[in-house]
Amino acid sequence: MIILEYFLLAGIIMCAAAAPLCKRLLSMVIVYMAFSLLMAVLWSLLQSPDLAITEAAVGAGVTSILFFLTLKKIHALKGTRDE
Amino acid sequence: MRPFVENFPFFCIFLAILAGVLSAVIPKGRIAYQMTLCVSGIIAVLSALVLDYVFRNDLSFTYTMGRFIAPYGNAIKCGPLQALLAMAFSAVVAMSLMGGRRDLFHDVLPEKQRFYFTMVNLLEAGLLSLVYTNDVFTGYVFIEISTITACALVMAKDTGTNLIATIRYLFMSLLGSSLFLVGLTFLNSITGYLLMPSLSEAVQKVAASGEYQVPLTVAVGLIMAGLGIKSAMFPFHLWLPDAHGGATTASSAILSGLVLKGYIVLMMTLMIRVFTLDLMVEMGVTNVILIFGLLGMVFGSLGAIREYHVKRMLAYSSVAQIGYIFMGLGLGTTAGVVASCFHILVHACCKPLLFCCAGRLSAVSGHHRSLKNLRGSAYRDVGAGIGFTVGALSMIGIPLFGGFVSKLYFASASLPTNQTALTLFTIALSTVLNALYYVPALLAIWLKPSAEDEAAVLADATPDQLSFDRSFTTAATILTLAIFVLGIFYHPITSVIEAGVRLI
Amino acid sequence: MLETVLQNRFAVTAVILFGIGFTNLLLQQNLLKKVVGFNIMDSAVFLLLASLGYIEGGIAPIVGDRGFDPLYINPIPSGLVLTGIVVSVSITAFSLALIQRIYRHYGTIELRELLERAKKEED
Amino acid sequence: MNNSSEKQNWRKRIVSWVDGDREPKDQTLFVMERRQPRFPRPSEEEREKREKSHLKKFFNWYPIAATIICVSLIGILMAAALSMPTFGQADNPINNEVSEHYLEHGEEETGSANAVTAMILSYRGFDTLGESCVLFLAVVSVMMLLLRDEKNTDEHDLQKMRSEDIIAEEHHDIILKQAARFLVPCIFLFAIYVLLNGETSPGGGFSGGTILGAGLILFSSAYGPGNMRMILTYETYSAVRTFGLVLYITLYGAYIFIGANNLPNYLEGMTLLIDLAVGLVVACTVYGFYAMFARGEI
Repeated sequence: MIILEYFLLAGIIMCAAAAPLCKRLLSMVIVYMAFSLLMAVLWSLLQSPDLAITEAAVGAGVTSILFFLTLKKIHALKGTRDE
Repeated sequence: MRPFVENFPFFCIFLAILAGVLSAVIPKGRIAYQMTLCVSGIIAVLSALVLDYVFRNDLSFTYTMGRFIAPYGNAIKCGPLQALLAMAFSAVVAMSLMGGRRDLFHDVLPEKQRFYFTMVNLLEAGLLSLVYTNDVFTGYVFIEISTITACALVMAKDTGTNLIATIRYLFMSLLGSSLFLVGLTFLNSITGYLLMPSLSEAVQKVAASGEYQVPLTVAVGLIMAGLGIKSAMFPFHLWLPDAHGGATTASSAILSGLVLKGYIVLMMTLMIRVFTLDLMVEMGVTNVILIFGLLGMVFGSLGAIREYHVKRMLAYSSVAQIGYIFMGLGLGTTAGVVASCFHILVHACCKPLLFCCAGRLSAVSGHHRSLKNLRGSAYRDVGAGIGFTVGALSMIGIPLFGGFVSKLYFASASLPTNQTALTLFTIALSTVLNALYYVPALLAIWLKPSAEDEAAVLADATPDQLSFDRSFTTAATILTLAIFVLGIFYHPITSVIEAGVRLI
Repeated sequence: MLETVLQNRFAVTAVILFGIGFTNLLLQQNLLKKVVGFNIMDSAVFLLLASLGYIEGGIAPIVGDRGFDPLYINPIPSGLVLTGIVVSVSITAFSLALIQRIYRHYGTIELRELLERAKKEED
Repeated sequence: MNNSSEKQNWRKRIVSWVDGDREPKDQTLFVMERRQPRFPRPSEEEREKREKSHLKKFFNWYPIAATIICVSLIGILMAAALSMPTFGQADNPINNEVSEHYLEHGEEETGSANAVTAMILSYRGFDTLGESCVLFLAVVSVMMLLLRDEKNTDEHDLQKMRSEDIIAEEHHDIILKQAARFLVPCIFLFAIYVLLNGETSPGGGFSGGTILGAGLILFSSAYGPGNMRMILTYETYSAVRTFGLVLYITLYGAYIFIGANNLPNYLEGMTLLIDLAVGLVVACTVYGFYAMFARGEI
């Protein structure tokens, strides 16, 4: 269990460091989504299921949708009908 | 069964929230405006009743939010100081709205005006909660409410520069509130409480035991830094001139006059009620605040001297005045805190008056903002000219005006401390600097321009803007009277503040 | 030293995350990256806060008749973090909407360019 | 004659001082005149150049200052984190009588077995009210920015949106539609389960409301805004949102009033109602974000 914890913590730090370094904004948002999901897992490890549910629904779900819609509006998504 | 009057603070907060929620569905902006004025008036009256009750009985009471007593449930605490500030804040909100009424309906799109009033109402609720709260985490939530509403007020004018100013303001505020939350986390980890009275006991215990000294220091530092960033303490003031200078008149008045003060009041409450002044002096926090306050007084004025855009000049002047308030807190004595509270009141009256008058003066000059184009505008609306003069003289610190009394109190508060010479010198320097930018501004608005200049300026003004503005004149008259009251009959007010600081 | 780091691993991770987020919020010029930085920073604070309430061997604080008296974790930090997450989402939505409008107006979301344009516009 | 010209001169001086147009020639008249002109009048290019260099200077020192601040902040925080109470110990200061009280008496005092729900809805309900206000404020400010008006939308945008709608009508996304037909009822059911079950299991108003909002988003993106408007117009949307919040505020206000005045408890079991109201507010907020971001209208 403790090994899993270390892996998760390292993964979270890696995601957090990688996200803003991505050149493409789309990859940044996807890495940030992964960060949120890892956070949700970590919270269920910390015995806070309420937080895990909320983080998975809000952090990884709603926030990502909002980010994607913003990317579409600022023409940062390649391959959409805007371009 | 507690006396019924003790319910009023809670009624005020909920009334403001309810008004905010309802004004989002009112179809017409004007009706929402009337409702906001009514609600602010009711809150001011209720707070006045509370003030009468607490001051006459010389008490402060804790009002549990729910059935659960401290430390299990939320609570708010009300004493003379809180009631006085709540009364002043809600009255000033109403006056700012009245003073900037015409600009507001001109700058904000008609279908978005109701949203603007939602923001104003909820901002008022946020400010009241910041004043009344007895729980640090409630403080955090309402800080966030104030942040969002303040940003929304800045961007309500909806021009490009406004949007950029808003996003800078937003990022800076987020930084501040995140630091505040980290500070709270550390504090919570070593004490385990969130309600201020129990937190205070636990902090004293921790400080006495010597264990966890590092987290305690870091927590105090982060909380103060977070609130300092949000209230534009000197090195963190760069966002302020754009945000306050570019917004619509009513927003600038509310933001400069009240929002910054809300955070400072919370900071003051934390300093006295939770950490106690002795501990703050011992940890050296007060000295840091004092230095930043003094620097802010000088550099804010220097920034204002270089400005020729009248609203940005006033915004820089706010930085300097915030510096005065921090200086009072930084003296680390009760007298200093009293002087700061008095200055909060004075500035809450002066700055909205100045912003409203500046807005009105630039409206009668065809919405030109630079001082050069405002030349002679005082003759086009004498009320605005007189209001601007009174506000400016009070800011400089001429006797009979409110600003003089607060400077007097600052000076006398600095006498028993170690930093007397430094403080007095900075007050004198800052007064000179204040005069250096307010006197030219006054001369500019009262000197007659040459005929062709005036014609060029007036070509941009519509007759609609030049016509008499009743709501503005009412607001300006009331605020001017308030400044004179603060300057002449200051003694009862300071005795209320002294009782309030004692019972905080 | 190492033992302390390993014991307080959640706090240490949270501080590192906070540092990453804070640095991005201050140093990135791209507004969207700033928003992501802010989100990371807030998550870090929540991680720190949530780890305070954990007790070794505790279970989620859902009280029920289990026939024995288990050790529960501290419910207070969880509740606070729940509030914090919702606040942070609201602010993210607000700032993203602002970024959309700024892009519409100026056609860029690089802060440096924006400041230069705004200065020009003001004159 | 002479006197009046001198007066003119004097006036001119003040005017130029006020405007900061140029340095006055005679410096003995006013002491204050010695300061720099407050209104320098450089030529256009010169001014632009100066602005640019000013900004450049700002951008040059800014990263250095920011890096210093970041590094020192991380150092300070790390020092604090390492001297904090050890992780996971039961005798840490945070595990005091407050949390014990919540765990031991939470169920009998508030009627909910989940201590977290009990805490956020009853013990510290005022925070939660503030949190709902934050959500409401966020959606209102997003509407302030993105709700279509003459400033943020022009004919071109409307045309593009219409053509996109037409394309979406013509090319049925069959996978999305079939999946949505199956998923949407499930999501709604799950949301209602989480919403109603928040008292005894993880979940409650916030999670349930978010899931409900996600269901609405899925429905809207699968069947298009036209079908969505059949079940949710702008008027119903704002009515539901206002109803949820007003219900919450009045219920909670009554609850506080009763509790603080030690009146008999008339509101037994109102946690469920409050939970439902919170769920409504959150669902409306989440869907409102989506609609505003995607189309600028509900």
